[in-house]
Amino acid sequence: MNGQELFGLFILTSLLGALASLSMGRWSKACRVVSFSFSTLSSMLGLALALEVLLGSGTVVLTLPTAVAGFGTFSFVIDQLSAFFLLAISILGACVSIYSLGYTKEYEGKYSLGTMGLLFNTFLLSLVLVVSADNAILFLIMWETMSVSSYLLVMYENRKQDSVSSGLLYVVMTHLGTALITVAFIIMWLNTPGDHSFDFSAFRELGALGAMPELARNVAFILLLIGFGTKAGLVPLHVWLPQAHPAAPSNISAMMSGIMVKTAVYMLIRCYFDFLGTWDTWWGLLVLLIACISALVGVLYALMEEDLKRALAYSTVENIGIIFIALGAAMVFESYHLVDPVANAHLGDLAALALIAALFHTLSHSLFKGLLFMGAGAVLHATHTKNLEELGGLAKRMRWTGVLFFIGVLSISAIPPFNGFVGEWLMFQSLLLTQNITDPMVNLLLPVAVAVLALTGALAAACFVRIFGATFLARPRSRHAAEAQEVPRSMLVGMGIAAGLCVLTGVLSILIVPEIDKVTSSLLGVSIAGKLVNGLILSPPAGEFSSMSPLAIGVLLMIAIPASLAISRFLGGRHKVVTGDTWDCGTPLTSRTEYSASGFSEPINRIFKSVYRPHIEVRTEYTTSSLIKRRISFSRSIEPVFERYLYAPTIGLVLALARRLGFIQRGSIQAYLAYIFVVLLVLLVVFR
Amino acid sequence: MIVEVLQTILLVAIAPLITGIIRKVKAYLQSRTGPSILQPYRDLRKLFSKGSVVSKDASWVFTITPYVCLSAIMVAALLVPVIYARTFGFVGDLIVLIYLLSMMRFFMALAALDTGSAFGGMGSSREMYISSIVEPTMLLSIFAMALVAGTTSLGNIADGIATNGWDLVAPTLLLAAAAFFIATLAENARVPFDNPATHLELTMIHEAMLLEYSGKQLALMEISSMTKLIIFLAILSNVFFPWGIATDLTVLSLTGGLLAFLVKVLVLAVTIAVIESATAKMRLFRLPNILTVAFILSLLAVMSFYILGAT
Amino acid sequence: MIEYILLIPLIIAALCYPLRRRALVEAVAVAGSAVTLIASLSISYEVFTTGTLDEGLLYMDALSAYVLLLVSLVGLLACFYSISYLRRELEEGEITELKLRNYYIFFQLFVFTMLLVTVSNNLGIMWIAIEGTTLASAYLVGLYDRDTSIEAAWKYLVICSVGITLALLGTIIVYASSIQVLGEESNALNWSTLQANASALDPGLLKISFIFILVGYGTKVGLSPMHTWLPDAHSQAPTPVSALLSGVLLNCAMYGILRFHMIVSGSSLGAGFSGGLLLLFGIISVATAGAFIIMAKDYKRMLAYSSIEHMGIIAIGFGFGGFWGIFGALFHMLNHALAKTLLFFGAGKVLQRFHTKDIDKVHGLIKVLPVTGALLLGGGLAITGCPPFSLFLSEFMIMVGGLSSQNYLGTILYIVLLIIVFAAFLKHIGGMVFGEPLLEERPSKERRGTDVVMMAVLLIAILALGLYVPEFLNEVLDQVYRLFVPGGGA
Amino acid sequence: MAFSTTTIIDGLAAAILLTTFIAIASNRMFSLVRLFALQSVALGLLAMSVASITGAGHIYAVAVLTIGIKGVVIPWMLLYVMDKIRTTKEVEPLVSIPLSLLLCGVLTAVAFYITEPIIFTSGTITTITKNCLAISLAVVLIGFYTMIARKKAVTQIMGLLTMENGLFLAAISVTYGMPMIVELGIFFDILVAVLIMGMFAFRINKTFDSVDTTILRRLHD
Repeated sequence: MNGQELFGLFILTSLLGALASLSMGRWSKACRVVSFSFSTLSSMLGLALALEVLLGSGTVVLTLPTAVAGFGTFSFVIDQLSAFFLLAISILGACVSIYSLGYTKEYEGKYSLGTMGLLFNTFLLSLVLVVSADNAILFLIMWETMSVSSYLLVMYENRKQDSVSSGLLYVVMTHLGTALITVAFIIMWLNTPGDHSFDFSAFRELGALGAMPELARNVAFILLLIGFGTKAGLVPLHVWLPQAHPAAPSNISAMMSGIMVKTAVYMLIRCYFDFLGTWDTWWGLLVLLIACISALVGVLYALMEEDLKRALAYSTVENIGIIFIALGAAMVFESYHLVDPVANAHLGDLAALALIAALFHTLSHSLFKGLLFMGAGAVLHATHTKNLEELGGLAKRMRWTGVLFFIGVLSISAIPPFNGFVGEWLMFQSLLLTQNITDPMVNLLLPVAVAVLALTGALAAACFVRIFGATFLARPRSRHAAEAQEVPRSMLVGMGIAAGLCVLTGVLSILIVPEIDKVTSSLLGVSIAGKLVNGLILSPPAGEFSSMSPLAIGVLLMIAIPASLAISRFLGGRHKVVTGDTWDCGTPLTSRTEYSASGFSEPINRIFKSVYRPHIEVRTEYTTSSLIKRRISFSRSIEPVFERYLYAPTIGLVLALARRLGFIQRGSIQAYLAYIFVVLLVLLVVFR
Repeated sequence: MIVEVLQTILLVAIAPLITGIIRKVKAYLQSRTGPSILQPYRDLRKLFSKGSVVSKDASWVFTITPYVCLSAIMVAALLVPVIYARTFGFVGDLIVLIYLLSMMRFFMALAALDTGSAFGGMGSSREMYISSIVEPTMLLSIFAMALVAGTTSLGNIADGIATNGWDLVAPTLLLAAAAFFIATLAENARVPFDNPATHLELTMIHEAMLLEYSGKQLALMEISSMTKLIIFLAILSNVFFPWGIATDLTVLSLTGGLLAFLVKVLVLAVTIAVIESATAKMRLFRLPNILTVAFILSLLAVMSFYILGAT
Repeated sequence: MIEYILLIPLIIAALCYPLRRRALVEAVAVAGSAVTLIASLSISYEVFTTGTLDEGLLYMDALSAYVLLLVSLVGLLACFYSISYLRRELEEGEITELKLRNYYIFFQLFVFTMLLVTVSNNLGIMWIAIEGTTLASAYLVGLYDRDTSIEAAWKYLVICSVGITLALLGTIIVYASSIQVLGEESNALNWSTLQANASALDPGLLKISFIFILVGYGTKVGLSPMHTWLPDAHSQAPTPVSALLSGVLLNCAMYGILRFHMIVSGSSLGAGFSGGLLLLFGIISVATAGAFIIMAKDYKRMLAYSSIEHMGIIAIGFGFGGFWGIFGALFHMLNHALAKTLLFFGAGKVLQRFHTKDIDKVHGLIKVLPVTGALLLGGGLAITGCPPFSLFLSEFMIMVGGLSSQNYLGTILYIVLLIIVFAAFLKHIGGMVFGEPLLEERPSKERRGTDVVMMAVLLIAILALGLYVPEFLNEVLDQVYRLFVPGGGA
Repeated sequence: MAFSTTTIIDGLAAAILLTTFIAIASNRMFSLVRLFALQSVALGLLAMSVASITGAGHIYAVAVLTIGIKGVVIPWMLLYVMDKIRTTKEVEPLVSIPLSLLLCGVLTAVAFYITEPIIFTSGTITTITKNCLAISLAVVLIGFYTMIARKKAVTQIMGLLTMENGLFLAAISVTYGMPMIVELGIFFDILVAVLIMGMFAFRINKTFDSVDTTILRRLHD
């Protein structure tokens, strides 16, 4: 089967899946099985398609009839970059589909599973079509199809007021982004040579120096950054993310966080590297700056969050920031490389390295964040709560979920040799090899990015210790958690595949990096695979700078752990392990004496007080005597800075204006006539 | 190859000794006799021969943590130059080292939470809080050296700096070394950040995390901690001040390297002991002040490299 | 030839009058509307293939044919929807049998006047026809014997009559300028003649006349701040009539403005003057409508404001001009007509189920009326310009038109306002479709009659148009566009 | 001859404006109707004068129609409506009469200001009656103003009719009248409009027990 047929088959399967779910909506169980079997199947097809393009060469093209003459050719093209994202989509799509088989069971009888199947299949299809669209308008259509289907999925539990308002915020933000992207595309269209065209092939010609006026280029850059930044969740455009992800069903959160936000990364890479060309250094620096802020803000808020899924969502903001750090670095390097490709050849290599790091982390993040959200879903499924303060002790009750979630936690905390670590390592390398940039200011700014990356990594580790600890360890803090049971097998299988891949892509990154290099070399024209990979070792391109072998680390750890086990057996002989109570200083321990999630993050709250601006309220109720307290209640809330100081005033302004304008429709016909009268007179007098 | 393995074994082997020496010096400064410098070895032997008590609330995380910690620290030890400026560089560089240490801390913090004891939670929380600033400090300060040497492989840094001499490094090195030294104290739970000798419930950090461990498991955790300390000292002495380290494989230079290493580590151990005796533990919430100073120092170290235009 | 199409609704109206049986009246009315549509199709086909049809007072070119088709298409849909809707109203005792018959009669008269607007060549007759639309529909707006319907009808009548009167003054001034050129001939008021001789007309007079026309017909179009009658009339009229008012009446009035716009653009004033005014009022309309959509409490009124918004968008498109602006605006006329019809049909079903127009009292449609709820949500997304619905394409084209004509400020305002409207509209629709229904529970199944099918067809149509615009439609729009290029354009 | 006829025309135009002003000043409903009838008759006479100059036959017909419909039929209908709904005899203006008069004076000036370039500068309009354009616009504006400043439904209808009269004057003055078919259509429309409005005035009276339109404020946002 060739690529084109495969692509066609993929689209067909998805559509069939959508229609089949819709038509079988009456039989919940069958519908559940059918819709997610279809999506699994289509993901597999997508995977095959992606591998065909990635491993082979050339592209797969599928052309549709154009909507309107003048819109160019509506075609889908899967080139290396598209195929890479297709790969990520398909892998996660398959995992989540399998997972959903079990997960959606709880919706039976509550919400329509036909709708879920319809939307899920559509969503999956639109994700793929977004990364393969080869025409600006087609892209916009697919982009919004993706947004709308995900919006409806966020609102799936539609009788909850929470979902409805979160969904609204999400769709409005994403619409705002789309509007800006649209404007950017039109600006680019206006500058395409000859008879303007919306085809991406025409957009590619904008990359030459001077193909676009300076102002238009810069405006397009900014608009694209804001537009796609909204979807990606860059601070301060991230506000929808921590609302929408928790509100959505967990399988959807996994897809949204894992892959949907990455489509913005995809398109920014395409726009900047493929279309516009990163000629200006300040572009990259700006991206870097915003990325640093995003990474820090994301992780800081994740640390304070008491809602498991919301914490994960903030962590997505952080990881998007990390990806954009690499992206920004790549843009900075490439700007020097473009200007003088010969003298700055090594910076071209570095750009490639940074871009590889960005893509690698994109893939890793889609895997582990997908896994974590699926895990959160499993927790939710078993306990019906996602409040960290009500969880705990699940590692014993949900053994496999615990193990799989733990792998996700290790990956996201960049523990070697998991994939999260490999991505960060590549990023550090690319940022550290910058000595040869001639501009001292740039040289000064890059270490700051290194510092941010390091700080973020450390905070993220703290964050995930807290999340895992509060959810899975110690004693259950509520009855729900105490009565939790292991989730159905299909959910475990879905998570298991993702977890396995987290390990494999880390340990075997040596095999993956060359493939990503093919992707980046198709964009930058520089291949560094030969310099990067020697046998088992990843080493950055600049000569003997350093090297690292995740495989070796993995093997060493695999040797060391049994070895230490053996040594401890050997030393001192066998001894009994006794089970007893935790040391309680004489007063029996209950779950209320455990360290709570808020308690855990309290010290960090103190350091970053100026960011969080915490508001603490202690209320004391007394009995008849003012000396004896009946109860003390304590509440801590952190100030939602962006919501309060950026969004609320904007919305408030619009509302106030609207209310002001409301006076014109007061019901008096005399007043209505007077408006016409005044307008007429003014126009006549002005234009007489 | 053999030398690399041997120096790692040496590193691990003398780890308890260094702890013993620090304790002895402290005792001396406090006008006590103090236990023998070999006391840590005896403690470990004793612990190994004892059974363990595991909390009924603990899960598998608690059980595997000692082994994981030890393994991580052992792999980390492979990467550190001790007497010879070559290590298993292909396995990983300084970033791997830092992240291996982070792995160890990660597991310890989780294990501490696992038992449901308030002390464990407290220790875990505080540990992560301190490390959130210490880790970037470590990373940046070694990066400064990496930039100077043009490599992030620890062995190569040592090699490069040892061969090139003072003029190469002066300001960057001093700033970075100062930052790293503060980080060393913080990471290894030394005064003024923590008191390794205390079990006073409200002040302990590191010990609070180990509170529920007993017997063999405790022994493993102790070895890990001691090894961690010596790794830091080794980095301080061989990455920041690598003079004397063997850069080739002759017996003479190896012996010289060994002696230089022992002397440097000894000096550092005594310094730590003196600091611990001379200063008081700081209040928990004043720690960020000094940690931030260290962080800024390390950032300055990296920046000064560019500002001063060294290549 | 053209007059037949006008005769059909008149004959149907006359036929309905003596009929006593309800079913018969309905059958005749629907059949009549269907015949009207078929006739319009055939005659439009002729126009599109041969160019123009000139029959003296009646004249058709592509633009007439396009609007004619819109009128008869939405007319048929609304007529069909009326059957089930009014039967329900009859059951509930809201109207009498007599009123029901009169309803169909006036409905057909209303359609007749709108058809006349599109096919008349003489600007005076066009004026008469537009005034006729007000008179014919005033009865429909005030169909119910409620105080609010009477109030709405009165306001509608008075405000639109005043507007129309001003438009007549504009027409007179154009006539004054044309007889200077053409002499006092009977065709001096024919727009086909005027457009051909536009360059000879006095620009000063044209300016004044266009202001009168814009304010006058603009009242009928619902351009802000002359729009004030619109929300009242739309919310009080029976729902099929609201659909007809929103979907095509406004387009007809817009058609009136466009004829003058074409004449003025052809004169020495160029497209800048009239286009600029259209742009200005378009933006004011979108802004005003946006503000009221934000504050909306009554969903039918909200839909009415949305019509104001979309008329503003169409005006903006023509104001921007250029291929994309005009093409987009024309396409938007069709899209808006379809989407708004869908929404009003849905709103009618909601109204009959919940007996309230209060947005805050309607929740959980998706549970109470699953299909209607889903279609309403789809319509809501469509009307706010979400891809993959066709309104996105037309709004997108207008945006392209704005940027290519270098109206940067206008385009920015246009986009910002669209986003605000999007947010506000979806907030309300979302609140209605989702949530926990507050209904005092009388669980009854959703009636899934032909009206639901019609809504589904409409939604599929706008979805399909959003993905692919058929060749013939493309061709038609292109033909219409070429009329706007001064000198007939090639 | 020409001199005297234009004098007559100007005089009649002035009379029309005058009746409009008197209508503003009057506060009795019946006198309003009578003034309107008077105004329509003056308009018809003016049309006849124009016809006598230009010799256009259809203007005579229009003039007769004006006198017949606007001068007789419509006033009669209005009186009938007023009688039926037994409204109070006062006009009940929203704006006091002196202020209204002042404003209408301003409006007349504005009308002149607006039409001045058309009448004098551009020279495109060559009719002998073009000077009446300013007056006709003034009548339109004042009629419009009446609708804004009066409360009763019937007075609003009369404001609209006054506007129509102004329009008619404009048509006569700048074009010697519209084509016949258009004129007929317009007359028909006006008649139907008045009929329908009258009907609604009845219904308003029935429903609200008043024809005061300021109480029509149920519908608002």
